[in-house]
Amino acid sequence: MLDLLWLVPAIPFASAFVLAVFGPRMRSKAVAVLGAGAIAVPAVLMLLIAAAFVSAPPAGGAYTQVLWTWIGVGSFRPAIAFYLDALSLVMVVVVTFVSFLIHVYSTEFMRGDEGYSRFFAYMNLFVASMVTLLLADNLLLLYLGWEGVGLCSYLLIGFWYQDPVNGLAGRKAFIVTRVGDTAMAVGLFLLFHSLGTLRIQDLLHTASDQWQIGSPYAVAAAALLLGGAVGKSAQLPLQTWLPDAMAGPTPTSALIHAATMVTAGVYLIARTHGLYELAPQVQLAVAVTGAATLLMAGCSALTQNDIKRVLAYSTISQIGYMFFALGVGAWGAAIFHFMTHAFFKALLFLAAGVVIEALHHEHNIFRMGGLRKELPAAFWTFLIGGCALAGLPLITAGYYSKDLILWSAANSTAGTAGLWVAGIAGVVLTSLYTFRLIFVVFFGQPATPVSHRPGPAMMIPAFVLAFLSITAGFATTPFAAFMAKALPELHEGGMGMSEVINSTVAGLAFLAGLLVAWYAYLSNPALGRAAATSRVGRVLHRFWFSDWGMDWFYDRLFVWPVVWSAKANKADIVDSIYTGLTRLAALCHRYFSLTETGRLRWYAAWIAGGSAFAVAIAMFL
Amino acid sequence: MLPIRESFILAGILFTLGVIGVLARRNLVFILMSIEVMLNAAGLAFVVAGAQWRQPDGQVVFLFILAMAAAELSVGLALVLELYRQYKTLDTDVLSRMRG
Amino acid sequence: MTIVFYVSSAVAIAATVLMLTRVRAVHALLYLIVSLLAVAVIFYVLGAPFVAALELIIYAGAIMVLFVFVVMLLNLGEETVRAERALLAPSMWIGPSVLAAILLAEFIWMLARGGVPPAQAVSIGPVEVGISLFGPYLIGVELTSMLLLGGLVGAYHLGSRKAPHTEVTHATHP
Amino acid sequence: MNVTGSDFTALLPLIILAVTAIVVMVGAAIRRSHALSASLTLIGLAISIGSLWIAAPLLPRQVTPLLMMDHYAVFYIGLIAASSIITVLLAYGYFEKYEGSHDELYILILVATLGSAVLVASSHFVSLFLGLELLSVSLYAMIAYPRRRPLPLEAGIKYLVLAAVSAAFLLFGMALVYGAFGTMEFGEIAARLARPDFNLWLVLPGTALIITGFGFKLALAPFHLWTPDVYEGAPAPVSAYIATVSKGAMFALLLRYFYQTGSHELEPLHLVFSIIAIASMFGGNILALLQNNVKRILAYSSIAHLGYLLVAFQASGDLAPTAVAFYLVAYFVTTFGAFGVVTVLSDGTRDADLIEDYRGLFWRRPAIAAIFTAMLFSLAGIPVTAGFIGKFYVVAAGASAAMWSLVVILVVTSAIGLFYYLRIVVALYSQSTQTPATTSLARPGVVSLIFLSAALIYLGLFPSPLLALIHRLMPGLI
Amino acid sequence: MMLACLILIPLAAGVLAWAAARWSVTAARWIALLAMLADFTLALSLWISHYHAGFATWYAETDWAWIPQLGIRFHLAVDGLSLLLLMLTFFLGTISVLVSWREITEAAGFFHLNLLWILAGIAGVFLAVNLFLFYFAWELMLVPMYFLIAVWGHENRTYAAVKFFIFTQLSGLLMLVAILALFFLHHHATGVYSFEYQDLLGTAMSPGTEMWIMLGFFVAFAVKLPVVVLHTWLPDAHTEAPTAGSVILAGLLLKTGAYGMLRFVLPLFPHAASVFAPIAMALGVAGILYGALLAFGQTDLKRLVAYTSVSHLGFVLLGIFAWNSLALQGAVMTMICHGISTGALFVLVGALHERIHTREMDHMGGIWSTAPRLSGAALFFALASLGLPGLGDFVGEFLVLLGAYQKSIVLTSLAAIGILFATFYALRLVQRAFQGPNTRDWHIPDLVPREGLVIGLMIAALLWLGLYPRPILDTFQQAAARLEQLAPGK
Repeated sequence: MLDLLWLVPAIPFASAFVLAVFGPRMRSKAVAVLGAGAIAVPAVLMLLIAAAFVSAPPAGGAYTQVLWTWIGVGSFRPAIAFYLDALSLVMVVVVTFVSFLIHVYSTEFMRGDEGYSRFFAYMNLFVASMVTLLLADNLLLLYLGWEGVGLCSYLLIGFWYQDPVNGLAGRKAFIVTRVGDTAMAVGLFLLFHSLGTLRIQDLLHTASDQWQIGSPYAVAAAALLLGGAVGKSAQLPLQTWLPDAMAGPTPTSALIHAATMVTAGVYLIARTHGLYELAPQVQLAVAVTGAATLLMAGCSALTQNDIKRVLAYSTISQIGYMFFALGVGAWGAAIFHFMTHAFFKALLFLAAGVVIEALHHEHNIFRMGGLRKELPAAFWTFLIGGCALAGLPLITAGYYSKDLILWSAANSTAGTAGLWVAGIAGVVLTSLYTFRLIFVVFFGQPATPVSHRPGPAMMIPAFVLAFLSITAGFATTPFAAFMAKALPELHEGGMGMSEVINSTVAGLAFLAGLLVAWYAYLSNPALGRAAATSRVGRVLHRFWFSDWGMDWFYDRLFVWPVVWSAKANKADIVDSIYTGLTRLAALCHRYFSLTETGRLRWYAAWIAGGSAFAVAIAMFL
Repeated sequence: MLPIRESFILAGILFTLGVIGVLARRNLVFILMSIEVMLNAAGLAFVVAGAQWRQPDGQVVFLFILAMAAAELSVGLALVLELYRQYKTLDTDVLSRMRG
Repeated sequence: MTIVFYVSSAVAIAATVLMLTRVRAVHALLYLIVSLLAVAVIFYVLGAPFVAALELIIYAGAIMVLFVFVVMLLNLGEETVRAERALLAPSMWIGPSVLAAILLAEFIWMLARGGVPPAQAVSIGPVEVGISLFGPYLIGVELTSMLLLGGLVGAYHLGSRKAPHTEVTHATHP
Repeated sequence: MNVTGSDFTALLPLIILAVTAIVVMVGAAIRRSHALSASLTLIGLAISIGSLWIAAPLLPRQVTPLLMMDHYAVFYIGLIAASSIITVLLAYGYFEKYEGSHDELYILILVATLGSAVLVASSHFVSLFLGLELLSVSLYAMIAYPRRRPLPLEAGIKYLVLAAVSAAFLLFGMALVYGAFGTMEFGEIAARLARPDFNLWLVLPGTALIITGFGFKLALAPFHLWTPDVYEGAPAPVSAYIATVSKGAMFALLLRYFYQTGSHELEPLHLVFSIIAIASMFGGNILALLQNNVKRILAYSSIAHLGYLLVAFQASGDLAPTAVAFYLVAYFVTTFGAFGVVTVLSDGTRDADLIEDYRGLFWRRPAIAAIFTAMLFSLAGIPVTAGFIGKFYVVAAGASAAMWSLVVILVVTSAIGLFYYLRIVVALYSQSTQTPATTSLARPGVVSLIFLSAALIYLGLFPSPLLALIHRLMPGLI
Repeated sequence: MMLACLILIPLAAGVLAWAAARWSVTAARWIALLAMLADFTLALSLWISHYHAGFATWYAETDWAWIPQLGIRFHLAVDGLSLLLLMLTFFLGTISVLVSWREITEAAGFFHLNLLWILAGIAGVFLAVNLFLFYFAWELMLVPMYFLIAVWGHENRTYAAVKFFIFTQLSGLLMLVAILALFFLHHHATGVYSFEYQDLLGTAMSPGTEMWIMLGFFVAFAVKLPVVVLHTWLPDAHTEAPTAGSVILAGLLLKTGAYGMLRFVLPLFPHAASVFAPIAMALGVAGILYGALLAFGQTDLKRLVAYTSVSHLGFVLLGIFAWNSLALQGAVMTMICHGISTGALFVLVGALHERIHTREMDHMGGIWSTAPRLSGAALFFALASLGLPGLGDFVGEFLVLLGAYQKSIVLTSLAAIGILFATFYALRLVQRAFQGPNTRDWHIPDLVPREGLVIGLMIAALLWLGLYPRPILDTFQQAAARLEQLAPGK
């Protein structure tokens, strides 16, 4: 069974190719079948493979499939090879499965769009790239997938290309993530140069053999990879692209910008955890980045009007949790949160998509309201997703995963009290903005009439995800056990906080957020408005609304200078050297030509003068 | 004793006078006369050099210069006539239609 | 002998200067002839009587007469003289004179440094010249005849009035 | 000193040239016919070339102190006579459209050719001087040949006055050198120069004055000002003749004089030559840059080309004479080709000498345009043309003598030079509204153009036969 | 003999096409196409037949006497490097014939003559192992290229053609001087006149001399490559040339510069080159960044693509002078892939220009909605250009950087930023030209089958090179190893 692994990326790749080339001539039904089917098969296949993997674990807990040597120069011989262990298995299963659901959703959501086949081509290419990323046996192949998903993200954000805003958002996403990728590429060079391989497992072994803990090489390598991870996972300071990425079709947001691609950074760090263990400083930085991001994004989420932007910031914030977990050494917890987040965030987006579609592509939450009754299915699914996101204690998957992270922060040797407090504050914020969203959208008075109701293709995936958003949390223990095969366990230590206290505090934090939201947006909406319009509130609101002014800052620091200098130098300043030379030559020509007066005496004078000159040189030199 | 050096100097003076004539005068006839002066000075120099080495060769060359001056002058004077025929002047500065 | 040399040198130079500065071509020609005569004397002094005679006969006699013919043929009137005089502004002379002075200075410098020794006076007469001319320089003589042929043909063609008068085309010039 | 039969045979090529001149003159006296005169001239030139093979076995032979008939001379006499044939062919078509008698022209060409032949064979100041004058005097009349037109007259007068002035400088210089050495034979001069007791203070200025004379004929800067005016004013075939035969013969003589006497080894003269070469390369190319008259462009480019040759001349190694010889052949072919195009396109009223005349020629007369392009590329030294091998050899000669600064200047200036060749080429291929030409061109001119372009390509692709010939003939020089 | 055929076939076919065009233009096109296919097949068969034997030494030599007086021989030979570039030459040659099928109507016979002669000249450059012959071919390819631009180019063609010609000629002449200097040095040392590459290898010379001669070669190749500061002919020439001309310029002519560096600069002057390497690498990085920045600023589509070449070839320069197997292999990979990807972009821009008669991006927008295949293909090649893994360019650039990292971390990091810059211009190109609203209301036909074939071939080639570049790398491997051996300090 395992040797069919290569089909998992290959089928979506092939279908993407077929859809890109022949899609425009295919009927939309065929496109839908091919598009979704090409994901269904790998999803099923992956489940079978997972079953095989669990029932008969391969030697060493990992299975490697080498297809061919990709590049072969001297000792640099990265292969097109797949590596399946517990980590990648979980990731791939989740990705293919969630993708499948979203594809099914998309078949209805995107129906009638002129780029129907193009959409599926991109989506399938995305799945293929994502799977490649996850299964890659070496960092170069990982990089291929990494860039591939970045590309698909770009393509899908700018999917409705006729609006230049979408194109801009897509470019921004691609470029900002590529900033991180550049760091990552340099990290790859460093790793190959120092360790002589890019095979991840060899790399980790060699690194731990060759490098001391805290060795500058390890620090540099880990930091550079972190750069890549930060970019792709929209963490500080490269998070600015993700909110804009919401310009893409909603299924895209669900799949790429919430459930899967953005967690690639988490995966990368988990995959190369050995490096981070060698570089505790960087690991701390990961934790701090995560903590800072989750707080900042939480604040920003609080101020957004666009339903998708709220969710986008919440994604940033939740990935912040995952980083946070990675940073404190709770590798398994991070992946667990990835999984639950994939379910509930995809769910939220799908439900949001239903809402948006129902309201004529209205994105502003303040023009929604009262949808609880109009769109009950959407409401309930959204509510489940929201609760999972906010961490409704005991029931939801989100609660379990987040609780685990918080507990790890408190009980890890790498954790600190400050981090834990930040994590708890994050829970309050999450709960606050989530319920703000839910209350504003689904409660209160209807503002916009509902025009379109979702069909089964859109709702069934949502139900499935809703189901998973609740039940996935109960798998905490077996999941942790399974993860332990691939990732190191938590180094327990630190504050030694008991589980009960931690869970209680987290639950209280959730409640606090819920109550504030209820009070400010449902029971006493004037208060929320007053807080937002007070002087401090206004400043903060604007500040948070604009993502802490990061875009403003980047525009001035990087974008404008580059654009300005490119525009100013359009004609290429270097060329003026040569035009100058030609001018000089022309000028010389003009002056020299003045000697050709046509006058006999003048010509004779030159002969006489020339000979006087020649004689002078001959005699005196 | 023959004043060889002095004769060379005389040839030089006459030669440079001829140069002045060519450069300063615009009348083609005067220019041709000045050229004759230059050629004559060159011939003088040859004769002087011949005398210095007590050889007849200098004088032979003078003879050839003489012949050459004649041939050149005959063509030159034909051109003088044509110039005058076309332009009604001997001023060589009219001959500057080609330049640049 | 030395005195004769210096006097005739002075005459030659003076006559040449006067020739250069004349307005009327005929006057200039006469001065030129005087200059040539003076040079003939110097040839004699230098022991070249044959050449001295040729200078008189051919240069002063034949070639200058050619000049006179042409000048007479042109029949330049008073107006030309006036125009010529106008051209002879003193400033005209500055440039050429400076240039010529440089050349002359170089010659004199060269001869002064070069230290050409005075030579014994030996007269080389027509016989030696003739032997030389028709000995080693025989081919030169032949070539001279071709030279004169060329001059003749050229002068004939250029001077001939028989050629049909083609329209003087004033080609446009940029 | 007696002239023996063998001497006579050795001189046969020259004698035939002289006799042909007289025959043509006599022929013209009997019957004035353009075709007859031209044919007689062609036959005479052909026989003269043929007689080179008769003369060759006797060589090298010093015929009186004046002439040195050796393989070097034979090579250049052949080249000169062949060039004269081309000139006659071009001139025939050119003057056919032109009123007036044409017989004198052929006599003049023959005399000039004789003069050039004497130049390349001369080993004595007197023959040098007489050859030069034979050439010059004929050229005065050839330039001003269409004397009723203002431009040829202007050019003729300019050339006459300036040539006479420079000849006076040359003579004065020769007198000084003669004064210093007491001999006018090149061989003797070399012998005296080898001894330390000569009068350097006469030799150096004297040689400098001789360089003036040479420089004028070769149109090297700063003695170059006459060139464009004369090229422009003279009839196109005559311009071609001046550009090639007159300069080629003079350069061959320059090489022989300086190499044989060793005067170029004198350090100050080296500097003089370097300055002249640099000034010519820069001046020529810069002056041509934005020029609109094709004949003037060719004139300026010839200044530059002689500058290049001077670089090879100064290299003076084994390669230099080969380089010069090959370059001259290539240059002859090319220049005749270029002027040939101008000639065949000229009508009876004016020469086709403005770039405008060539605009869109490719679309009207593709073959002529292609030939012209080839010639221009050869001048620019682009491969497949003879000019490329020529330039290669010149640069090689410079490099072999490690004259890097001169070589680099050569390279840089020739790149500048590309610009004006390309200006013409651009004009040739630019779109033009004019309809394709229907009138036919003068056949002799076209034939010679075809021959020249064939030679151009052949020499560009297979230079080794010519190089082998040059190698066989040249050892006589040094 | 076989190698001579590679040159002679296009030469002869060129003349034939010219003659044929008098009665049928289509015949001329077919002759050109068949000649290119024949050459491509020949080169391919050479490659396949020697693939298993490896490419350790020269083989399939043609060696005829030419100008014996100076030791000049008509000597052709191939090794792995030249064979790769030859295949690229004939591949792109075929494509340029195809893309000219409709574009060139005026003087089509003469056009094909020029086209084929350029390719013959380029083949000569890649084959020659006699320095004189190399120079001969080097110069020879310029003339028809000049005509291609000057006669069939766009509005400003004269300026561009002349500029191109003068730049390349001047630098070429400097190389000639250097060749001759080397030639005479060799003669002094051995007494033998020879322009043979093998003979001149290892000519003893003082460090100063070596540096000067090396610089002479370097300048010529640097202009072609183009190295920044000497690059300004390129945008003009590429922009004004007809499509086939742009394809050949970007795809092949630039590669001759890189080839020259690999074939001559490094092996002939190892010491000087190693002293010079840091400067050259810095120039490469400067080119990467500066070219990308300029490309970003352009509004003329062709000009934009032209400047990307400056950027990409910066990688090649960086790779060559990083001088280890990785970087060298990367440089060669980049050369080949850039040839295809940029060539394809020019094909597409040309196709677009044919349809809408403008290259100005401000006049475009929304092309996607009317010509999705064309736009999709443009997107594909833009992605190749920005170094998307899985496509050929990525392999090359990654290897270059990987190799360069071992020489200079700082330069490599800067160059990596260059890849980021590539994103700017590539996406801008796609965005401005093909996406956005179709404000001008373009309605244009999509790619016709002929164009589709061309583009399809190029896409396939890039994917192949991106996913399975081993054959290319293996072919060059031994040559790269030899070059690496030469690197001082090894």
